[in-house]
Amino acid sequence: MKTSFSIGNVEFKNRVLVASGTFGYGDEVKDLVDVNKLGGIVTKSLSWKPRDGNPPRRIVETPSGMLNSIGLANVGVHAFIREKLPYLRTLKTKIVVNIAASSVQEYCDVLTLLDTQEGVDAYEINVSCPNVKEGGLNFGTDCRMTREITAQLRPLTRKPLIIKLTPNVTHISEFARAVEDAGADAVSVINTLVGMAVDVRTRKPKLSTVTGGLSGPAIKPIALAKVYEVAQAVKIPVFGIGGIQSAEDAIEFLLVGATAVQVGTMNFVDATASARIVEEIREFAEKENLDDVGKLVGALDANIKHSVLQSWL
Amino acid sequence: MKTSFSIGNVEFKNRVLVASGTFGYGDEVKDLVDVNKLGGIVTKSLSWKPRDGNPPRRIVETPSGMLNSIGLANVGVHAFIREKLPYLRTLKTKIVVNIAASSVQEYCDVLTLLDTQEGVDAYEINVSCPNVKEGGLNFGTDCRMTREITAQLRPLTRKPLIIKLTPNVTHISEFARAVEDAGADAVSVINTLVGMAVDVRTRKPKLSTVTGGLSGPAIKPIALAKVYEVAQAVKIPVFGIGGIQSAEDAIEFLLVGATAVQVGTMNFVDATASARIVEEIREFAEKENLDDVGKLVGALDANIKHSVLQSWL
Amino acid sequence: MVQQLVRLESNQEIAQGMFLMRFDSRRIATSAQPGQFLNIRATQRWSPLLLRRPFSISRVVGSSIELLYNIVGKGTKALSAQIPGEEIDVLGPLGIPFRYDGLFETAVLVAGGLGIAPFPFLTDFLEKKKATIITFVGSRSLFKIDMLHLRNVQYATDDGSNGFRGNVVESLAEYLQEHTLTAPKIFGCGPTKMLSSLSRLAQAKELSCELSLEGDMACGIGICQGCPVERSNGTKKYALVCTDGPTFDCREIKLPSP
Amino acid sequence: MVQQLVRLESNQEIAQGMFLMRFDSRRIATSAQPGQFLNIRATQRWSPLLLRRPFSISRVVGSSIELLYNIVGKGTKALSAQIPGEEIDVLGPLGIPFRYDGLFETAVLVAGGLGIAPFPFLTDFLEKKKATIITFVGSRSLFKIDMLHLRNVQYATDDGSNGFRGNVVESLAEYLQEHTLTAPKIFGCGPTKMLSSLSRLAQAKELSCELSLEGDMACGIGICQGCPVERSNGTKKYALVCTDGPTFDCREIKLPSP
Ligand SMILES: Cc1cc2nc3c(=O)[nH]c(=O)nc-3n(C[C@H](O)[C@H](O)[C@H](O)COP(=O)(O)OP(=O)(O)OC[C@H]3O[C@@H](n4cnc5c(N)ncnc54)[C@H](O)[C@@H]3O)c2cc1C
Ligand SMILES: Cc1cc2nc3c(=O)[nH]c(=O)nc-3n(C[C@H](O)[C@H](O)[C@H](O)COP(=O)(O)OP(=O)(O)OC[C@H]3O[C@@H](n4cnc5c(N)ncnc54)[C@H](O)[C@@H]3O)c2cc1C
Ligand SMILES: Cc1cc2nc3c(=O)[nH]c(=O)nc-3n(C[C@H](O)[C@H](O)[C@H](O)COP(=O)(O)O)c2cc1C
Ligand SMILES: Cc1cc2nc3c(=O)[nH]c(=O)nc-3n(C[C@H](O)[C@H](O)[C@H](O)COP(=O)(O)O)c2cc1C
Ligand code: FES
Ligand code: FES
Repeated sequence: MKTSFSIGNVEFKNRVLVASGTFGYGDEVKDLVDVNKLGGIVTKSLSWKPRDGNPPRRIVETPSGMLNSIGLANVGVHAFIREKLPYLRTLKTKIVVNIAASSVQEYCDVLTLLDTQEGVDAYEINVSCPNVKEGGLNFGTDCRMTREITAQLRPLTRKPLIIKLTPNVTHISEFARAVEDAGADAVSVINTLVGMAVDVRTRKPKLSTVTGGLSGPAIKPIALAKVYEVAQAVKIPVFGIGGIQSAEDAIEFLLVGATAVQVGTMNFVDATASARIVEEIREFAEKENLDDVGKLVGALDANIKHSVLQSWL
Repeated sequence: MKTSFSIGNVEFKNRVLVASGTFGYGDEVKDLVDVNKLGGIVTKSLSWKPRDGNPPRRIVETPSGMLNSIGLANVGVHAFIREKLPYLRTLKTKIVVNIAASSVQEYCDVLTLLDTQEGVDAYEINVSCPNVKEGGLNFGTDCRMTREITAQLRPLTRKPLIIKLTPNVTHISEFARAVEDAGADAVSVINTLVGMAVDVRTRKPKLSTVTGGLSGPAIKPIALAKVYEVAQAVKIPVFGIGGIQSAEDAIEFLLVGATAVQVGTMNFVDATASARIVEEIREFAEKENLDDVGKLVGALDANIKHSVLQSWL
Repeated sequence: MVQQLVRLESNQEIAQGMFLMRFDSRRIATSAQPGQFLNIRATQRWSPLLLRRPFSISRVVGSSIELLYNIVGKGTKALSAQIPGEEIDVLGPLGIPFRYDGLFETAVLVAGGLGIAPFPFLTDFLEKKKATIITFVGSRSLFKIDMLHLRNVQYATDDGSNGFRGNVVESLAEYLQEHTLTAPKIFGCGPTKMLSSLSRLAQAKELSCELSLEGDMACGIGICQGCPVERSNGTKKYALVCTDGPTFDCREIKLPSP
Repeated sequence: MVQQLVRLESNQEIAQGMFLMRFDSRRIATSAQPGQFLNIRATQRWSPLLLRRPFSISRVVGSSIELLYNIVGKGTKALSAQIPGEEIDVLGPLGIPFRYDGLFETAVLVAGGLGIAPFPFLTDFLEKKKATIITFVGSRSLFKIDMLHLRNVQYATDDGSNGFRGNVVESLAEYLQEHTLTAPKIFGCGPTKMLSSLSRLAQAKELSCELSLEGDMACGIGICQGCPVERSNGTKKYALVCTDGPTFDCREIKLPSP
């Protein structure tokens, strides 16, 4: 059974990675799970300087989901290289370093520094960040800026450049096409959806930042539709992300066109889930008499003529 | 305790309505619940001709939510006037007729015909419909078209004109501002989110139309954030909709700025829920020593300076 | 139609994966008719699940209601975990019952798998009407349903381990070749595929036949439009399984061909 | 740290809304230290709920673990419905235990409400170390905790129905006025408001004081960054309750003022 896939000349041993911000830097869970079973680890977003993150409260549970407002708390790229990378380097799985920044220059600086380091296999760019120059407006909801970031980063590395798109836009496929055009090697779809929750007794928002990012099983149907839309629109690989709890969930993403998936929130509930999903996808493919898990990718049997009806919900 | 509110010269007895497509035409549930307890009934979307709706499968349950692809199956405006309106007219609650169409002309025709009828208190315009002229693209994701529909309908009636916005856009507040500007009396926020689900064994989409609309508790955090965004942007009243299961949920919507709420999917689970929510909101307001439920509207105690952080999820 | 919380009297696995649930509800017991269904939530175990699940009324005994169900997914799993004394939330009786027009003398009940669910109730009713009853039950393999209130059962199993080897519609077809029934009417319940071939058999033989359909439901009471089945004719393309059915004359509806 | 399914031995309401849960886990029992916690899911009842919930290890008896909890929301409600024989999913032991530096002779345990949870385990430990123990317990009204393994309990109730009338920190303050303790160290656990005033009292009196904090947690193991508490000094603004705590020296952290 072939389980691996490649992006550029980086070969991932299987199609299940863990999503940024949901697996720390890989060392926290090593007692619980053999992280070498994973297709890859996407690190927490790194910025140039360490970030404290937002004041509490940062986490709210919602029906089948959670809101978070971590504020990209991270150790910063220098401490990452000093303290985290040495351990990550010892692992037999691919390390995708996720980058977050508040200016195009900062994205470039972080990537350039990382590119001098051994042990970084690929980059994932988080564009759901405030553009400080434009008064904090989100880079990721501006197609021109998203393309610009990609275009600026592209020449700085020969390693795979993955752009992680936000779902909080009307036509996510426009963004995917723009970054494909600007030289991205892959896209990750989706980051969290903007949401909020209110404490009716205190009349205050439950999160210190009023709104936060919704993740977990609740968003899976939305994520699947976004991945399907993107996979139809671009030729580059798509990482499917959003609410994956089981191998069945992961396979849904593969079928609609994801080349691989990332498991996020579920890691908090059960850090062993991702490794189990790796195994169960292989078993599923065996039962279906496939010789390559990749044969599931894009294998959706959809009757396209119905797609116009989608608007008549 | 004052529970009522008005839009134009239409007074709703309380702030809890039932959402379009989730309560039929009011007659199906009369054995279970006293519909006169409700603030209002929004009818299923009506088009000029009857619509058969989409082929099965139309319903899929998802974690804390459901996908639907009904296809706006409805009896058509003529049969509505003949068969449904006479019963609705006997009710002591407000009747908001929801209109769906595939051209601006059709919206105008349906509204013009309804406006000759007694028993229609207000209109809610569903813009999540395919624009047949533009190849089935959704009216509601095009700000210019959404404004155009509003502007064309405005002069045709003196009754309240409520535009129901789709959440599947980047900045919903732009749409709210556009329709306010074009003369809408209120907006309803939100309609369903685009989502999908796949049967991994057959490899087919579970819904006949591939994608459908996600509703239910899963979407409540998203709906709240959209309502909050809209309520900050416009002066006209906002109907808050999305995943309301309890009085507490409804009050969250009021606090973020909804003038009233609509209960949707929960009616399928428990047709008595909406009337109970009416009662429980009153009890909550009493406990808080308010003399008017309206004092909850927009009473969120939010620290605005944090809002810039929202992008740093 | 009522919506009420009822307390379970029993909820037992009576055969492989098949459960019989019983609770008391005088209001449902006095108004229910064979072929109708209830829309149910297992309040103490359900919460991840949003929607109710529809189940045929399997039998009414005094003021007790019995349901018969298989574990097929999360809802039925949750239902099976509910223990006596716990509550479930019940809405019903719903839907159009099997029609009794007095024009038939032999009732031919045809069940695929859990399609037997509504037949104990129908059997009680037909016995009172003094109809002759013959019941065809199909299943994948050996299947013990002695404790169910059925009459004159003819088994069919895919593997031949019990009765006829083959599916239940083939078993009925063979029976009809070999026997002449007086004024028969067929009542069918089971998977859509099986109903579809039963419908073709009945129409080929010009036998009166009513089917009880399944469908994905959100509300069960006609407000969501979630449960369409294609009509054979008329101006409206679809009927609703929940309020126009679940029972239909087989000529009224167009099932997807198997 | 282990993640395992354990079968409940008991799960009983021992006082108004307060439950004591017990299960067997040699692996946790042999490695746990007072002040540590477990992150738990009630597998058979949890499904609507996504995240685990953190609970202090209340006592270790042989290879059995005891937890003490109040019903405050959906998770604790689901936990309370879990019956002996059913499984729960347990992750732990987690967090930094209470520090025992051997520098104190009198341990002053101060609990607000369910803040007593970690103290039976701590009491067992301190008794082995031959420390003198005095336990201050505050609650809204009369509150019977005789069955819990605590020593030398001084009650405070808001309504004066049991012991001191007022909150537990006021009760401690009065006690400290009237008594002189030899080499005391305070261990506090309870609502943030109470810990905040306890912290101010300890710092005013220059008493060594450790607090066990609560916080909204997603993972419990330092990967989500969901559980910050403000540090008093140093370059990093926040500590994580789950991995830097839940126990902190009261001078290390800045609690929101009450
Ligand atoms: C009018 C009516 C009467 C019924 N009576 C009975 C009965 O007496 N006993 C009984 O065991 N079952 C009966 N059913 C079917 C029963 O409703 C489903 O088995 C149940 O809803 C499955 O719920 P679940 O959560 O366990 O499965 P889910 O997790 O919802 O689904 C599991 C699998 O079952 C399929 N499925 C789900 N719902 C249905 C459905 N309604 N029909 C066919 N396949 C479905 C899904 O596609 C999926 O493959 C009836 C259905 C209807 C419409
Ligand atoms: C390290 C640690 C140890 C704990 N030990 C115990 C213990 O031994 N016994 C015990 O009963 N409880 C303990 N708690 C608190 C316990 O985790 C919460 O009561 C529980 O998570 C509530 O879950 P729920 O689903 O019932 O409530 P939810 O439905 O999640 O919340 C209900 C209400 O409780 C509040 N709440 C939720 N979680 C917390 C929390 N972590 N802290 C404070 N308020 C909260 C919410 O804001 C809400 O108002 C501990 C918490 C931590 C962090
Ligand atoms: C607590 C938390 C922290 C996250 N941090 C990051 C981050 O630093 N960078 C990033 O690109 N995505 C981050 N994400 C988003 C996830 O990587 C993922 O895209 C999203 O949660 C959807 O997947 P899920 O539903 O499986 O969690 C975070 C998500 C959560 C829940
Ligand atoms: C089955 C179903 C049918 C619906 N039909 C309509 C409709 O005809 N017109 C409309 O404007 N909205 C329709 N809606 C959307 C609801 O009115 C509501 O906006 C949405 O479901 C979100 O609210 P909820 O989460 O409370 O269900 C429908 C929703 C569902 C679930
Ligand atoms: S189930 Fe809702 S209309 Fe039939
Ligand atoms: S709970 Fe996840 S970091 Fe503390």
